Amino acid sequence: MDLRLSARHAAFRDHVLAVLDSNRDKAPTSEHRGLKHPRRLAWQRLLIENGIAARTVPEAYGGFGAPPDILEARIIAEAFASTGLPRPLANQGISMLVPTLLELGTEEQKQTLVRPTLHGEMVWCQGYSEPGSGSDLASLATRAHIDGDDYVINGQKIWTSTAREADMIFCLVRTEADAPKHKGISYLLFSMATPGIEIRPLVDMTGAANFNEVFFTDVRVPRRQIMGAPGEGWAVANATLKHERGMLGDPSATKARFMRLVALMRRETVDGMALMHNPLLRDRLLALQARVFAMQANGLRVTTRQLRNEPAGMPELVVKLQGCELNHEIARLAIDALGELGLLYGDHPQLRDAGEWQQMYMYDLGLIIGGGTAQIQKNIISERGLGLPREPRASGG
Amino acid sequence: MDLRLSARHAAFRDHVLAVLDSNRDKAPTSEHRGLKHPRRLAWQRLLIENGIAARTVPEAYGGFGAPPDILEARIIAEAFASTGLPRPLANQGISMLVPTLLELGTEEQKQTLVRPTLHGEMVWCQGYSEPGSGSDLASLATRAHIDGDDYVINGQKIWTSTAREADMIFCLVRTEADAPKHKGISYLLFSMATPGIEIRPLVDMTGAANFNEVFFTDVRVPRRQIMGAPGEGWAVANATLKHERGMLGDPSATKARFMRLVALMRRETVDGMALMHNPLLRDRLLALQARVFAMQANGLRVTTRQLRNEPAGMPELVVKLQGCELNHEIARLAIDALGELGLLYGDHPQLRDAGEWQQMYMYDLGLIIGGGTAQIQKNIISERGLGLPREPRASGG
Amino acid sequence: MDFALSDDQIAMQASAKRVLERCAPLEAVRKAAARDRGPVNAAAGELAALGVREMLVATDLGGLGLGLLDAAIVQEQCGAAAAPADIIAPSMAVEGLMAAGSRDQQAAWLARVVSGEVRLACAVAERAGARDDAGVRSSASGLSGASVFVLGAADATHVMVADQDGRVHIVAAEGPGVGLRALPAIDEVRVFSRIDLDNARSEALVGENSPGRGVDRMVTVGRLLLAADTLGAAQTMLDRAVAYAQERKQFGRVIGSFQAVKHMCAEMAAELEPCRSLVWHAAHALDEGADEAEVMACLAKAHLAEVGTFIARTATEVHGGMGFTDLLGLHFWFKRIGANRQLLGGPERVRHDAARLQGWV
Amino acid sequence: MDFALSDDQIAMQASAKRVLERCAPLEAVRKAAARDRGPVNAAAGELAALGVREMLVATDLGGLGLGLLDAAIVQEQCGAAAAPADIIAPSMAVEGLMAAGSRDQQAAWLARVVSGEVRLACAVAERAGARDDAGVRSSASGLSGASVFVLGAADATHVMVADQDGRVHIVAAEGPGVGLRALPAIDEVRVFSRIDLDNARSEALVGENSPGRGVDRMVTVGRLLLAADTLGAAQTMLDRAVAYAQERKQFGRVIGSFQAVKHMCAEMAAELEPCRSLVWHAAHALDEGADEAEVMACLAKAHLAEVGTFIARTATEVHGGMGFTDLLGLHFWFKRIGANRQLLGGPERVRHDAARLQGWV
Repeated sequence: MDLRLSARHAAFRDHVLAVLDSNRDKAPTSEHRGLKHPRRLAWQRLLIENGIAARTVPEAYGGFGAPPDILEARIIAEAFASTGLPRPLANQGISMLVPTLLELGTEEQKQTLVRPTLHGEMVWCQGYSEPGSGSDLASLATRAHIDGDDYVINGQKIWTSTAREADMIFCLVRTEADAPKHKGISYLLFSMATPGIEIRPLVDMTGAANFNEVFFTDVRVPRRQIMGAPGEGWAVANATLKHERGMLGDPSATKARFMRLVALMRRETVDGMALMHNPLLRDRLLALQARVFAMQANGLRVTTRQLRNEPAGMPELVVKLQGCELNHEIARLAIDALGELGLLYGDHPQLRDAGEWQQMYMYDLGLIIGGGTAQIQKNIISERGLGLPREPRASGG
Repeated sequence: MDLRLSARHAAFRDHVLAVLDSNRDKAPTSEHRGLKHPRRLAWQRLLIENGIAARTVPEAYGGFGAPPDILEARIIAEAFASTGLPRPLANQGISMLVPTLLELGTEEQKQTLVRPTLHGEMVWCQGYSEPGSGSDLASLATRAHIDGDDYVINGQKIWTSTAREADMIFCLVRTEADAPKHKGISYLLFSMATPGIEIRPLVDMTGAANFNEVFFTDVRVPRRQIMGAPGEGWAVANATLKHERGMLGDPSATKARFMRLVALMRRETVDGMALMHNPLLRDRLLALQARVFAMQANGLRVTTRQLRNEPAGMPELVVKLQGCELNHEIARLAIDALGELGLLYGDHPQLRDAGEWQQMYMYDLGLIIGGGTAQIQKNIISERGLGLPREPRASGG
Repeated sequence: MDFALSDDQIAMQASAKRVLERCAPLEAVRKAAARDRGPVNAAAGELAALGVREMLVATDLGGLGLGLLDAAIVQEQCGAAAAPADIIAPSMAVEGLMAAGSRDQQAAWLARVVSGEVRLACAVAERAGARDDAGVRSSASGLSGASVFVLGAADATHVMVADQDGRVHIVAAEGPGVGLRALPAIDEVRVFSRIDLDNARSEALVGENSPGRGVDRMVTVGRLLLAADTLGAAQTMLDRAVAYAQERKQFGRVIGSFQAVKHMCAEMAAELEPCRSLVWHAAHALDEGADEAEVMACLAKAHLAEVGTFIARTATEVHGGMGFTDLLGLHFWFKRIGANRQLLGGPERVRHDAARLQGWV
Repeated sequence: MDFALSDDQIAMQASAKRVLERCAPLEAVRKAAARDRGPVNAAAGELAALGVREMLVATDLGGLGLGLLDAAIVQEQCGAAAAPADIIAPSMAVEGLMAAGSRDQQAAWLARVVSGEVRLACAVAERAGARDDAGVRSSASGLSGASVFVLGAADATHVMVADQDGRVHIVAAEGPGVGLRALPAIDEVRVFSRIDLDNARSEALVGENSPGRGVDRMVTVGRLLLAADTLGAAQTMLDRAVAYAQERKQFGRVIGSFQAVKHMCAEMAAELEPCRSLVWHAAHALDEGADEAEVMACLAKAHLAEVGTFIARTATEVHGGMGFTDLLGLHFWFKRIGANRQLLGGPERVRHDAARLQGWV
């Protein structure tokens, strides 16, 4: 066991920190609103050029072209966590679609789609979930029939984030109505400007519309805008979902959140006494700190196994369930620590930390329960991790 | 809402307390060992004669012959809780078998079995569970075939408490091998002295043998020693189990346990400070006190509904699950409060409360998990209480 | 021995339920959250017609002489509907006047309360822990300072304010030196306010009880009724989760047939059912002046906060992603339960008070 | 960057596992619980052959110069087997000598530890909270007082005793004024003792570090290894629950196909898996002298106590009534986890220490 970096990786870390430090003044801030604000796109370009974003995507497709290196990825993540500078773009197009395109896309798709996506010029949304198919994704009902050179799509998607801002959608549709549930699904890529698409914002408990519903009425998409073969969309979707898993449960983000809670509890007082000196709240804080340490160490273990090309196994299987729950628990303690002040929401001098705790408490619950995630994660752990039998009669998920 | 007693019930309470008080010197103590110690039998007789035990069983069968009155039963229970005197016998024979006999037994059975059972002269054990049938009681495999005037029993029972002390057993056996699972079961009553019965004590985690295994090899039982018709034993068993439910989760016993924990925490010190002044332990204590109050009030609600002949519904359905868990939680806090001293077990000057907390912590766990009880209780609450569908493919229990 | 609601109470419960179903259906709750005063005034009017203003006032002062159990029953229905109305502050105020006012003050103020001429808000939150140096000082020149999370101030004519010594004062909501502003809150259906006082003129309650008795009674009554509100809200969330589980299909089965979902529902019911008895018992005990009444009210508040939090989350979870959206409106109950948890003291604080009342601190 | 066991550590882990499977199968555990010293001595001998005595001793003092991560790996296997043996007290003793002894004392005592001539028990429990006025006072005439729950005293030649000021002393187990008696305990497999001292002669450790440093190191090391022990025991309970669920049938299905049972197993695995990394990380941090090392050791102890309690109960529950009997012996692990929870401080106490180390108290 050796937690130090090799000379090469230490040098890489220094490089990343130096680039970030010397370009600090170019970083976008909350003032630069909009996904395509020039300053945001310029920052992304700068990061790619310096090998800090899109690092392993081939240069031919607009990336930096370095060989994959788990540890470099980790060093980059930690550099952003420690400097507090805005991270590289990590939307669903970049994190989920691009790796899938590189793996399964045609050369033409790779040539035309990857570069603008990486550079933030082409924004994607994901058309997977439907009102009738939550945990049971494969039961999706949006249909596409062939008419000449086009697919003609009718149906509805839900939980589509950034649908209003997106240029493009990657979308699962049922192209073969009579095939078994997991067969007959195809994976289409098309413009959100295509006629027949209607978007309705889906307001959630946070009061914002973080998601949307997307309705398709006779939406025509050229048949060549498919990824993978017709009827093989389920396999493609699973390839993208594999990349999604990596996005949740980052332990360094959890650690950062925990440290903000520590700061809150040292600062905030009740009857003149700092909350940190309330033994009950402090005990809960320490219990969470143990979990934060555990998930950090678990993350080191996952990374090490990846570095060694070993199957990650149980340490990786538990990350999403435990990580999401831990994030939520941290927010929950903050809400309890804030007490009545935690009821404030919106502009008020007594609002703490810009209301982020209230926001996270609710949003994280959405992450935990969205599509029965915690239940599904427990099924996965018990079946793949422990070898217990699948639920009789259940399919999919 | 009126929690006061009527004049009649107040008079009854005074009567009970007066009887107990004036006979205090006749009560058996821990020195009078053995289920049939003459002093214990005399005490039981005294209680029956004064209408404090077997109160509603007809005089013809050895009871006191009063009409049923829920409130009188409650007054009696509280009188024993408040005086601390030994309660009337409440073994499985008295609490489960006798009501079933009165409901379903033949006149001969009632004449011969009820009186000695009530008076503690005839001790019963219960032959229901088997190694292969825990939660799924109806899958029991102990068989009895007819040979002349007898049933001949072969098989095994488990979780049989007081098997070693019992004179008699009430026992479920499969008499019709080809019938559906819930049919073909018969309910036999026979002597534990019958040849072919072997008893093996079953040591449990408390270190004691609170239960036994009972093996039957060609045990011959006259065919008339059946309760109910042949093949109808499942219905009879359900009648007895209905009476069992009332035995667990008595809130006045929980309250008494809680008060002992309060006393412990006021008395016990760490580094010279009373545990009651440890804010973390005290907070846990108060959280439990809320549950104790809630279960007490819930008990009042159940009693009231019984008094009014209303269906008890959800308040009654939750008693066993919540009551057993609460008892266990009280013991768990006591164990944490005792700290290292809670590891002591056996004779030592530093042992607290004669080791009862350690004992209860383990024994209650057995009550919670025995035969998957908590799981079964949740099935019952969700199905009978909330009207959710039965598990597909599940049958029985 | 009879631990059940009386026929009158059952009728009152049914009336409250019916009235709130009519005037506070989900659309009205949505409107109230959008700061439409229409549903708020409608609900207040309907409740007043039920007699909630005079409910707790003694008959010789023109009231109905009912008790806190009656108030709890009505409040439970407000929580069940997530209604833009409640009787928490008015009930605290009446009980505070009875505990701390002189006979003359009781007669004068309660008559105006019964007539509807006076509507009282309550500024006592600092008694359960003061943030940011909030607190009110009383001096010869009047009251000064601030109190946050004032209850019932939206349409109040007067505010009952506890000073740092526990004495209760009444100030006019629009008097000089009085600033009363609604706070932007996560529970948008109800109104919470902040009061700033600058040498405001006030009338101190001067009854015979020791100072502190009045504010403590107000806090106790408030806690009891917050528990009742959470009870109603949690019951609605459970009922809706069960209904959703019986209807929503996944993998070709209604989700309520999956053991994991069934057990979640069973655990909610098992936790919640004894809470109803606990709230009733605590209310009855306060009405009877029973020994453990204050302890029980504190523990009802704390326990309902815990059970409510569990149910708010679990019922949302049973609804899957739908529970997270605004579509079903489930979040109104979620947020109400969350707010009730913190108002007049979070569970740890309230349990600490219960320990103190028993001499365990 | 490499967060994994080295090849040597993996070999050590496998050896420990193999050795304990051979010398501490369930029958041996049962015998040890019945106070048969045979299996105890056998296990101690086998572990000694693996080098546990010299493991933590520096190479220039004749040891192997290994670290606490190595010790944790071995201890985890002891917990996994519920073995009648452990290396907790010996490891605490070596680390205590290194932290508090003078160079001469280290050389003298550790040589005898390595040779096996000296076996050290540890009497430091009062550092984590004293019951019944336990505690040891040091005076010119010797040590007096009592310490309860002495670890490793069954076959010890000497006892390291912390006095009330935190200074560590060594007394001969059978010296005059020393009474050492085994306590009747719920975990019957291991031996816990009480020491009574009456002007007992002793050698104080007189190294350069401030008094208190030695006992604190001993407590920290003990806590780490108790966490490792619970980790192993909990893993065994989980493994056995999963195996039982795959085999036991009810209602015509293996119970491991019921969602309720599957989710219980998944929750256990999800809680336990990160614990392994936490224990490794804490051990490594102590070996490296990292900033947060002591905090991490405390939190590993507290967290494993919580997770262990959850798994002990849940794994027993998966076994149904069988888990409650003596037949499967599951209770040996249940009780071991329960004992580990309380030894050297329950979770609340240990978390309080972690807060203190960070200046949060």
